[in-house]
Amino acid sequence: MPREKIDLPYSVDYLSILDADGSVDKTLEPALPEDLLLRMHRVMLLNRRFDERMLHLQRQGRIGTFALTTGHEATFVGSVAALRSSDWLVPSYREAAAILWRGGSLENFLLYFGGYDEAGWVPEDVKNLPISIPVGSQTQHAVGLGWAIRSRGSDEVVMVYFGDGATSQGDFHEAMNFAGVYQTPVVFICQNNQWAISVPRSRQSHSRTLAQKALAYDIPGIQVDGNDVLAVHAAAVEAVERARTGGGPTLIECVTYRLSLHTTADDPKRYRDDAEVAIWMKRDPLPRFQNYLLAKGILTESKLAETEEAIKTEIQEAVDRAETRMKEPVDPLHMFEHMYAERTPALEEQRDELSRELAAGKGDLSHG
Amino acid sequence: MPREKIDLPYSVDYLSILDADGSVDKTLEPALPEDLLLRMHRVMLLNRRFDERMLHLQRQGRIGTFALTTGHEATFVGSVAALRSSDWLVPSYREAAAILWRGGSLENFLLYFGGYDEAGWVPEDVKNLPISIPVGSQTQHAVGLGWAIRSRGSDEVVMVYFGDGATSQGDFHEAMNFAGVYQTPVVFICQNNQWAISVPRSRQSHSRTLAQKALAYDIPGIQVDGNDVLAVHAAAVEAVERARTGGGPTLIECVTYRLSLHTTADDPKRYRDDAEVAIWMKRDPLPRFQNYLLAKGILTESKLAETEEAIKTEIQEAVDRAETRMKEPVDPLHMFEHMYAERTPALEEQRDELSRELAAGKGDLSHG
Amino acid sequence: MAKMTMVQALNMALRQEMEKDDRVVVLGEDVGVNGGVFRVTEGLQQQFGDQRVLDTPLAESMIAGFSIGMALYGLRPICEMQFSGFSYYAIHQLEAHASRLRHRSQGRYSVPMVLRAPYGGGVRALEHHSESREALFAHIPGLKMVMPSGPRNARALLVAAIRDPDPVVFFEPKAVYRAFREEVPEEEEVLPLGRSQVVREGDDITLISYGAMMHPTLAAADELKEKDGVEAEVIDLLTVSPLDDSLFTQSVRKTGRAVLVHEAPRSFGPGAEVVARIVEKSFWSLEAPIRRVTGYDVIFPLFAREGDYLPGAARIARAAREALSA
Amino acid sequence: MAKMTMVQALNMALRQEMEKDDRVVVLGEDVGVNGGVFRVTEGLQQQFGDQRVLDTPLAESMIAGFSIGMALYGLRPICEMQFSGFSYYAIHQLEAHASRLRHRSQGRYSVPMVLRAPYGGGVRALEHHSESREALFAHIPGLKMVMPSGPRNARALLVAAIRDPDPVVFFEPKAVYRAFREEVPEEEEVLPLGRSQVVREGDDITLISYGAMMHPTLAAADELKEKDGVEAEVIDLLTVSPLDDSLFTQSVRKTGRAVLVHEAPRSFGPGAEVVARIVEKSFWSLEAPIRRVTGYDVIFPLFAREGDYLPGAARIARAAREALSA
Ligand SMILES: Cc1ncc(C[n+]2csc(CCOP(=O)(O)OP(=O)(O)O)c2C)c(N)n1
Ligand SMILES: Cc1ncc(C[n+]2csc(CCOP(=O)(O)OP(=O)(O)O)c2C)c(N)n1
Ligand SMILES: [Mg+2]
Ligand SMILES: [Mg+2]
Repeated sequence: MPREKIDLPYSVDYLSILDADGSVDKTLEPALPEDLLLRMHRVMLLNRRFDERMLHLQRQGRIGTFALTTGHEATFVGSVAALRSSDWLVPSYREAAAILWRGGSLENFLLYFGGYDEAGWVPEDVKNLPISIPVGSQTQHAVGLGWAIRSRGSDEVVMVYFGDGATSQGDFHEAMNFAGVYQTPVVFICQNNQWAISVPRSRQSHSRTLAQKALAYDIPGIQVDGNDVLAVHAAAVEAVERARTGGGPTLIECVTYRLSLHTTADDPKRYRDDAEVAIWMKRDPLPRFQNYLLAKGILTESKLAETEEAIKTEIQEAVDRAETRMKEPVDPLHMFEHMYAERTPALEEQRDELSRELAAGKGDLSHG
Repeated sequence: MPREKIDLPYSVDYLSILDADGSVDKTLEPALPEDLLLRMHRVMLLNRRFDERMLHLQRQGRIGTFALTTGHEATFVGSVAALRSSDWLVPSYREAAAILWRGGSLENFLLYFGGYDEAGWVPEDVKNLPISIPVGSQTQHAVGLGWAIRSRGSDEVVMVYFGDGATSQGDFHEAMNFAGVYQTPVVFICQNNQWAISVPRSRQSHSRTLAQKALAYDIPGIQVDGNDVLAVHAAAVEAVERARTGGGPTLIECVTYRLSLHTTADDPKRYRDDAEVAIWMKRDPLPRFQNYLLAKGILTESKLAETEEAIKTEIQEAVDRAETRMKEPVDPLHMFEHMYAERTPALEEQRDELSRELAAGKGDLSHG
Repeated sequence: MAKMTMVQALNMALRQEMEKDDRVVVLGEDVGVNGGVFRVTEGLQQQFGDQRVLDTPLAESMIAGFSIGMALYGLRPICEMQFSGFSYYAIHQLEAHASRLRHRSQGRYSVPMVLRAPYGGGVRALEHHSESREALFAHIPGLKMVMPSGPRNARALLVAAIRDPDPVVFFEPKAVYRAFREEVPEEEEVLPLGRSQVVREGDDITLISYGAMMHPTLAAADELKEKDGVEAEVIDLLTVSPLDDSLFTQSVRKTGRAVLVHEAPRSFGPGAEVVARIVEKSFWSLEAPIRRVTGYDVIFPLFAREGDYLPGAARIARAAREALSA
Repeated sequence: MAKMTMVQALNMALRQEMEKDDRVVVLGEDVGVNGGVFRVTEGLQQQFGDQRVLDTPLAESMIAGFSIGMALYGLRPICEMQFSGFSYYAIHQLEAHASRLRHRSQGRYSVPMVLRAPYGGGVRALEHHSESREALFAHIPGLKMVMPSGPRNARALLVAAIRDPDPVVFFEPKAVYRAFREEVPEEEEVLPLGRSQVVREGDDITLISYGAMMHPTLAAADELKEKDGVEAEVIDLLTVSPLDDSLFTQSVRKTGRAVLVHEAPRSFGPGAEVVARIVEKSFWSLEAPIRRVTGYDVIFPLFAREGDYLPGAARIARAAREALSA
């Protein structure tokens, strides 16, 4: 009949390998193949340049709203690089880098954010879910996929992405709890970029770390420097391995920063200080990783310039293709596709109705 | 650039004061006034006897489905006794004992479970919310009340009840998170009765305790022996005091057991062993507390018999009043009351329609 | 053919589909060891094990979201909401994902899941246990909303729902669960989704309903025949959405008169859509206003008054007489 | 009187009510420091402080559930769903509690809260940011569902919603937010909830709409007048539920013809209820089928096709001509 501490053997680690200058902790430095390191770097750079170009296109009115990813490259690339192509990627709306890593096409991004439903298509051989906008909701699908995988005796792993804000959603809690109960092979990547639009991390939850939320479900949780691609990768490899071998889910909190806008509709000057941004600029994951690669001689200044050039061309070609496509006429009737495996009678009737409308009035492009 | 443990100074205590025989831990024994102890005992006993009587009435078809509370008396009475009448009680559907403590009428219970909406009424001077059936949802209202209290500078406290199953709901997570962020004066009482209908606690969450879920929100969490009314009371007094003095929310996990049916529609033989029930029977909170009171001389065998007798009469009178009432004709048009502050035109029309129907056909009592 | 209650017929559908297709998985609160609070899933976990029949933690949104993930992988999850009154916890998962993933992925993915839930009044239940809010799901493009009325069609529709490549919400009338038995063939029987049925022919007036309300509607038709010599044509929608308007609009072209019956609240209820379709497609045949006999726009009353809330045969017959004498 | 956009008019309503009544509290995601993603709450936190204007964590169900608790205590919470497309996360709190607590407690408690949300298409938005699913809320007894169409009525209706003793869902047409300015008086102006308005008189046909769709509807009325010499009566519902059917059923008794316009999907949409009420109350005056010009039963398309999805003036005018020539 006592008052005593319950023995809860929990703890949360913090992992960091590269510092802000790109100096490395030798004891923790992973032995990664050069081509992997170079590919990581290339996708990070491609993502950064593409983000800049998309912003430009949006400002010119050539595409619509999208979520910027500058600053998150290490988080996304470090983690996704731990997956096999037979594994599953469940994104939210900010993981361009992870999607590019798995072969996502720049042109498709442009068309999707240019307002074309067609570009939501996912190639048959790529095990990505489409992007998911309702914050937190996709974590549940990841756990369902994970359960299905285990029930089929497969060793696939699911990696699901979400932000710091998403941890406040009930859907996230329920997903974590099921993942614990069913020990599903799911790696939860929380990209804590310090902001949920204008709400800072400190006001999102009273908890000191987001990683510790794993303790509520008896799931391993770890916090990593999300601007350190080696640390993210190391944590992800460990978690993916655990998941693949029946060890269940892991929550990885990647501490990073949204260096740019939330989306193109956002104006961060309204809610955060330039000084804070300046601090995080110094922790930019891209130069940090470049410095490391340069120091190791894996990358050279001239190779870097070449890569920049190749990326520029790649992006320009994608923009050209997308813009050509966007000049072609749109088939309005396409909206009736893919609603069900077979169109219902009401959809047939409404499709005919729209055909008649189009014939009668060439569409009603103004509605106001 | 290390891998190191984050210093998270969390722990969860377990508290127990009375053992299963009613022997007390002298160092922890609270100095509670005799009349309080006797009142606690009386309400626990009243609740037990009333539960038995309601079950009987339900089996005879005289009332409908209700949730049984036998075995939970210490959890509910120990906690609610820590409140002032100016504090708020936010129940789920199993807290008859807590509602009785605050003056709830037996007759109203009978009428409510007899199918009368009228009995949902809460007296103006009682700060209870009505019972809430959707599992977990009421935790959110408690936090809203708590915020409102603080915003008005009042020192009221909110106590909200829910089960072990409710901790799996997203609504619970969101409520805990807001409670942490806004430091609202809310005491979360999780009555962990080991079962959510047929789902055992161990399959509800992979976490070892439910109390540790508080750590995800940086809220104090404690686990108590929920069959020990003194322990529950001590933990509740501490939490209420913290809440009242600006210290924010607390999660109290009361480890108890549902000795009877989930509701009258349930058959526990389908999913749990008699052996398990037998173990928990030995931990029954009522004899345990009685033994303590007898041992201390606060209660005597003859006083106990008197109390039993008085309770029997009280219940019988309530049953008689309720049954008299249930024999009176029901006004069907009452269903149009209390929908909005003012009836809408459609409701007026539909009310007239039902009047006409009643006149034409004396109501359609059969629908199948 | 055995005589079965709806609960038994649904159980048979689940069992047979699970035997035929090992991708079929049943999940929900208390569906396993306990066999479901209404026993619809009774014996399934014993037969198929706990990898095919899952007792889940208590979280409706997750039960739906989890099923979506399973379905994306190629399984055929059938999840249960213990009562339809708690299915709104999951509606964002249905609205934002189940109904959209085929379209969002432009055909790459689909979500062949079934969300089962008992609905409706008449069983002396607690608050939240008697509602009929099918309209909320019927209005969401990309979902299907099915509501059987008897043991035999329940079984045949559930089989179709399980095999359907798209998400189906399947509301089961709990008032019918054990109300009567019907012959249900042991061999496979499938009723296509999206097709209504004429269950009684007649030339004088069209009565349209579905689910539990089919029974007072049929009783009203009998009463009209006996007392008034009126031949009512009775149509069972079976699927609420996509709504099959072919039979009832055709019937109204013959009868000129219609009464629509459901227990959902009237305003913005499913009946309004039926009225709108009749107006769109059979306007010129209409000889009287279409009457809606429905639940009222109130909180479903506790059971002392549920008999007054629910449409009954007498109320339906009176509405029909009014339509006939208009 | 100043000329204002709808955003400014709504902001004024909030500010003035907060000044008058210190129980009024504004809460939601990004409503404080950021002033709301559409700036409807701009400047409020500066003026009233963070105890009156709360930036909440990201959790829609809780934003609603938290507001319910505040309202039960006697505050007047106005919570924002950043987009109506995310309000379904909160619908169980509205269905199970906000709409029922007055009834459940038999009048002891009430839930005087407002749930604001921008809705509708036409602003080149991402998925989930263009839908119009008011029917889901309109069908829930105990809630009110209000949808203004212009700056002036938006302000006057929001004031009424805030003062209303019951829960109000308030959908704001984001396509109208900054589309035009209107004179809005500085002094108090309140439009009662549950009352529609005739915004243009005419004898030939009745056009019924609400929210953003009022504008193509009015444009269609102009076109009909200019090109066809047809005088359309145009009715703005303003409140979708409780639906005021008095003006439109009366109008149809005069015109005999009606067209109903909304951007929500057609099937089981709000328009069906309007049709049903006309049939119930003005059947004998109807001279042609009522036409519904609405969104289609599809996922709201991304912006390359939203102009084809949304009803426009030409489509509405064509439907009116068909009704006139029937
Ligand atoms: C359920 C839901 N609510 C609101 C939104 C609007 N919204 C889009 S992103 C966002 C902030 C998300 O923050 P976080 O989870 O930290 O992710 P981040 O955008 O920072 O990557 C909000 C509120 C949404 N998309 N979904
Ligand atoms: C949201 C919701 N889902 C399902 C139910 C049906 N139901 C009623 S009680 C219950 C189990 C609740 O278990 P727990 O939270 O442990 O509380 P207990 O009943 O054991 O006190 C369930 C599933 C409900 N009332 N609400
Ligand atoms: Mg963020
Ligand atoms: Mg329990």
